[in-house]
Amino acid sequence: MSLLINATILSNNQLNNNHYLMKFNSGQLAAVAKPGQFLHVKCGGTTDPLLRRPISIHSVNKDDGVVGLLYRVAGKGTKLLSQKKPGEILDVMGPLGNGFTMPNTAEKVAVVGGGIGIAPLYYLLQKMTAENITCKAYLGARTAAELLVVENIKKLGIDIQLASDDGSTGFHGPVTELLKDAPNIDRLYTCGPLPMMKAVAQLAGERGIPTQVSLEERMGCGVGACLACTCRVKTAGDNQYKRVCADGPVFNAGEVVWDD
Amino acid sequence: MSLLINATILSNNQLNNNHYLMKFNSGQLAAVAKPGQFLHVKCGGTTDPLLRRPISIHSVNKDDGVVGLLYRVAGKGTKLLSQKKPGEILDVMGPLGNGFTMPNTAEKVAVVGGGIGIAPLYYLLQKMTAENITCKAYLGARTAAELLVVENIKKLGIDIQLASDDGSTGFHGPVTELLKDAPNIDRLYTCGPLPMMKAVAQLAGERGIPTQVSLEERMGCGVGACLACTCRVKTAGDNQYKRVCADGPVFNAGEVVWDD
Amino acid sequence: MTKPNLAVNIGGLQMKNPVTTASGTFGFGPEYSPYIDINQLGAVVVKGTTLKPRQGNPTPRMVETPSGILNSIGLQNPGVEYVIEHYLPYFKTLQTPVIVNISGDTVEDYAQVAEKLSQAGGVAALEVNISCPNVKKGGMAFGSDPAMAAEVTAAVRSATNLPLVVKLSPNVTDITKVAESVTKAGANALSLINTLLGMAIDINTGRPVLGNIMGGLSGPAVKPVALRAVWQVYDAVQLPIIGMGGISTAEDALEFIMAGASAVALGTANFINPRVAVEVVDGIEEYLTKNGINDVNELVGVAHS
Amino acid sequence: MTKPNLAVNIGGLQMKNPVTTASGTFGFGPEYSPYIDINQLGAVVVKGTTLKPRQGNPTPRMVETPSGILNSIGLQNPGVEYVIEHYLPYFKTLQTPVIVNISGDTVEDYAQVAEKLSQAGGVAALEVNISCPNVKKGGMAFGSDPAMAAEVTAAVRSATNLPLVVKLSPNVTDITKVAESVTKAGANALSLINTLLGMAIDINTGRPVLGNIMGGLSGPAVKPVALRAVWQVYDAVQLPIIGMGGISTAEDALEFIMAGASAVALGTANFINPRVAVEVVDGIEEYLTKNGINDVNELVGVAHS
Ligand SMILES: Cc1cc2nc3c(=O)[nH]c(=O)nc-3n(C[C@H](O)[C@H](O)[C@H](O)COP(=O)(O)OP(=O)(O)OC[C@H]3O[C@@H](n4cnc5c(N)ncnc54)[C@H](O)[C@@H]3O)c2cc1C
Ligand SMILES: Cc1cc2nc3c(=O)[nH]c(=O)nc-3n(C[C@H](O)[C@H](O)[C@H](O)COP(=O)(O)OP(=O)(O)OC[C@H]3O[C@@H](n4cnc5c(N)ncnc54)[C@H](O)[C@@H]3O)c2cc1C
Ligand SMILES: Cc1cc2nc3c(=O)[nH]c(=O)nc-3n(C[C@H](O)[C@H](O)[C@H](O)COP(=O)(O)O)c2cc1C
Ligand SMILES: Cc1cc2nc3c(=O)[nH]c(=O)nc-3n(C[C@H](O)[C@H](O)[C@H](O)COP(=O)(O)O)c2cc1C
Ligand code: FES
Ligand code: FES
Repeated sequence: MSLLINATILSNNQLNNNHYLMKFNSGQLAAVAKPGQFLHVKCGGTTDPLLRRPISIHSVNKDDGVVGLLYRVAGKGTKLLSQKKPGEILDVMGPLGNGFTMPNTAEKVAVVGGGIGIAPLYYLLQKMTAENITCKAYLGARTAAELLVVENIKKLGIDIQLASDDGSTGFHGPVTELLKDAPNIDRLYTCGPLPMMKAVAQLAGERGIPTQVSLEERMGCGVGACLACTCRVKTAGDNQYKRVCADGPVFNAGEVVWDD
Repeated sequence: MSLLINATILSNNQLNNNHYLMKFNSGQLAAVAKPGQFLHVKCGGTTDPLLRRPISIHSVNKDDGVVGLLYRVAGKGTKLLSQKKPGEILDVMGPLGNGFTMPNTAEKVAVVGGGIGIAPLYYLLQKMTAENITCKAYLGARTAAELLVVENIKKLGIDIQLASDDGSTGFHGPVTELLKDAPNIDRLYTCGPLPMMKAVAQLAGERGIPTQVSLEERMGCGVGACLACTCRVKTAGDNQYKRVCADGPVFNAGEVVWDD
Repeated sequence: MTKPNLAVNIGGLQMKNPVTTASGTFGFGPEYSPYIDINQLGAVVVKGTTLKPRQGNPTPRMVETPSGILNSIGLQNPGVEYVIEHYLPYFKTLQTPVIVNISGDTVEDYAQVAEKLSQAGGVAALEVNISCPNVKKGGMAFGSDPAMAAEVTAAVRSATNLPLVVKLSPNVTDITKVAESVTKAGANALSLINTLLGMAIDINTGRPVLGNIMGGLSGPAVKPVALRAVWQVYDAVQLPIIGMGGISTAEDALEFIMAGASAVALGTANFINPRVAVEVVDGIEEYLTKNGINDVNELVGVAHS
Repeated sequence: MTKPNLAVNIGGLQMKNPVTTASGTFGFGPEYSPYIDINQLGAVVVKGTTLKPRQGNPTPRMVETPSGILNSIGLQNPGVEYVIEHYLPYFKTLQTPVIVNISGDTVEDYAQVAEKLSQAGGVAALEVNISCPNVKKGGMAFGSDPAMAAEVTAAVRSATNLPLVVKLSPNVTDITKVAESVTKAGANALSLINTLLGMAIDINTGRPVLGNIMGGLSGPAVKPVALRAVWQVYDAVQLPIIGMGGISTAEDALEFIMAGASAVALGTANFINPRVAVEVVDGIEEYLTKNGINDVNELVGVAHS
């Protein structure tokens, strides 16, 4: 089910320099959204910027009907989003895309998030915790300040390993290094910069761990109609273009053609 | 002298359905602005709407360095203007245009304002009051609620005659009717809908009263460079196009070619 | 007052109202059906279809520009056989006519696609895309030359009895020449405009943003150009016009109708508001009612008088 | 690090930096001098000048569109004699070269204006406007036909020794054809683009908004089309290009330079930010410094490689 909703913003808090956490009210969305799905968000009120912006569903509180978005101010769309105030209306389409395939309850899961890539993974962690699935979080960022919502993840009771490019916290280097020695992983989920996801996919491939990645592409419609957001995936014969919005954004790591 | 200023908004109050009074801080502007001049105001932060919007200087308090704008929400530019909050920055160019020629102190002056046309006349009244010039105000609007800033004008000690198209207050009919019987007018200033100004100009012509009108045209640059805002004025030979922004917006009523 | 008439006839295709979708922006229909009741539209125009499946162009395929977008999809589509097999059954369930947009590398391609679709049934009309800026062969190359445009039109004309809408490119010196030429060659209606050829450069990489270098500009930015094209073509030929290019409100649609369009199509605007097409239908009806106009056809071209 | 070189040479005209103004948007210079130090610009291009004074078109002459404006000024100007008498003395006080944009109803008109301006002195170069969409005779009619464009260029070429910039129209099927044709006819540089032909309708009156019905579209909306035109012309001819059309930031300017423009002009953007031209100069310098590029000329056309 997909909705077009005018939701009321509850809060829109600046987390650091350029990251924000927005919460809004929508019982309908909260009821149906799956981890890994995204919303197509109208950031402005005029024709510039023109398009909606895809933002992952970051958190869901079903009881209160509250949905959270974690976002980085990247350009003019997200800039306008960051200026919205509680009480104002947010025009969103969604939930869109396929979302992550949930693990079996017995599986040992790890999520690997890079920078803003933690956005969709948090909701996945929420869901897995609720279902008593064992999971660990490997989180990387350029610097300590950009490791987002770490406290919130801790509150879920998740075991966290941190890494930073500048060594300001945790392991000094790419988060994927931490993963190398990690034992007992039955299933992986990752979202972050392309090189990071590629490294995770390779590692997972070597170890035969079923892994899902969440991809990004510039989007038009968000619903599969315009064919703007395609990525290449391996198929029986030729590699084929698939739509990130409708066939993804979550893909099995093995399908993705990384060298595109 | 012309300025490009980032001024801080002090207040932006809704007067009725679609009229607002904004005050902002600019000692520099307050020091040089003349009645009848206007500002070219940036209403939005994106390329839509693209152009600045011309808004008359409505009031000036030199001592505090406060400038006021009285405006009607007409479309998307003024709509964005109305959403600005105290503390935010207003990007204005000005003062632009020629302004009203001030009367001699001995002259008996009347201003005739229609609807939002009172905007520039109020500053003229402020200035004339300060110079102890005797003046009356004839104000018309469609309905009582659209007669703007009447209380403020009263506070200046000005004698006011009101008219409304629907008879909800004052004279029931066009404000120009009131003018017909008005004795002892040495000089007239008018701003409002074109038919009203035309009627005032005709009446003034018949009675030989020197009259200035403030015209409107769609503007581009506001500084006389683009030739978008021309109006036709009578000249020795042919009628000629003059620029409302740079040669006006105030013209002598006798010059204006009304039937354009 | 009775309800105003909204029905229009586009070269033999009867539409219950003058609002349709622009090809390539509405998929094959099902993509938007969670958001909008497609049956409330006058017609639905589906994605450009070719003889063989097409992979389309390398990514990125879309970039936003001020009040517009550039796209270089490159006619990715599953090919006419697939469309017939997988989408025709769906088209037949709709209570609104489906127009299939067709394209080809060669004149024969166009004719074959047209023939296959007509024989399959369930398609109400064909829109011949001789104006796609995103393919190397065919597309705009056909649409920018009056003689070649006529050749394609004539070939498709012989291959089908369906109403034929020919879609014109704005990337020409004089759009009326192409309009006249395809009119003579047997078009029943014209649609305009396709996208304007444009590009964007990423100053961080120093390279064009789009994988295909150039793309087609659409959205509100192009509205003035599209409206001008409709105005000119209305003066030049007698055929009904489907106007498009930057329409995102009923007011925009009314501008096109007054300029001479008998129907309008919503393209890029669907991406921002997936219900926009139905809102435009409602807005047009409201305008007619408010202004005491009994029939939308009375408005067509009034701005010329 | 030493300051990067910003100086460029546009067909014989030496500019201290690659930023100038677009004709018709900057008056004759004095209009904007309260806001900007004109001497900081690489050159200033003034309003289109004709042999006789012109009244221009009926009002309204401008209307805003999404991220753009339509104008139908119609080359209102006081005529070449007046310009020589009243503005040349001012031009001579400037420390930056002045380029006069010239226009005419006939080929002879162009030649005469060019001759008068060259003889008067104080003008650094001429920009030949064969692309104005707002006049009935001359203007775009010349610019949309390669042969006529060459004729005008050749006539002006014989009338002056000043560097000759020919300004091209985007309202053509293939802008490279016109570019090649005027190159052969003696142009020293090309400027592009002039405005796109467009229109707007007022649905309350049911009539075109502009007094002259159609107008020229400019501003950010047209940037993708302008950039594409520069890209194409850079590939087709060897002449230096002054790029324009929707530039409003240094980033925009850099896109044009990377597409192949040796200089850029600010037009509509002046209306929104009267200091924009100088800000663009500063922004280009900053970009060069940040990226360790010593000379702006190194960036010209890099996106092609
Ligand atoms: C499925 C999906 C889920 C997402 N979830 C989140 C999220 O939860 N939180 C979050 O912060 N962001 C998320 N993003 C990214 C987010 O959509 C973009 O950051 C946003 O659209 C940028 O918009 P803007 O107007 O702020 O920046 P723009 O002004 O549009 O762009 C800023 C810069 O980024 C470049 N750019 C824009 N889009 C892309 C792209 N797709 N690929 C490469 N370059 C690009 C532009 O060219 C420009 O240089 C997601 C993206 C996708 C596809
Ligand atoms: C010198 C001058 C001084 C002004 N002073 C004031 C003032 O003090 N207070 C005030 O409220 N307004 C004033 N105006 C008018 C004000 O500039 C316009 O109302 C404003 O620009 C509208 O912008 P918008 O974006 O809100 O509406 P838009 O969306 O631009 O326009 C709304 C509607 O009005 C039409 N329109 C816009 N401009 C014009 C025009 N010039 N002529 C005819 N139709 C037009 C549009 O086509 C549209 O239908 C002044 C105008 C001038 C020229
Ligand atoms: C993503 C996208 C894909 C398109 N694909 C096609 C197509 O397959 N066939 C076609 O004739 N036009 C295609 N077009 C052009 C549109 O149908 C329409 O003519 C153009 O976008 C202008 O309308 P708009 O401004 O309302 O979008 C496409 C446009 C876009 C934006
Ligand atoms: C109000 C206005 C007047 C113009 N007058 C002229 C002119 O006299 N001669 C000319 O060659 N171009 C003229 N142009 C076109 C501009 O010089 C420029 O080519 C065009 O506006 C695109 O640049 P921009 O988008 O930066 O404005 C005019 C443009 C505008 C907006
Ligand atoms: S964004 Fe349109 S198909 Fe994915
Ligand atoms: S607005 Fe440009 S000359 Fe008046």
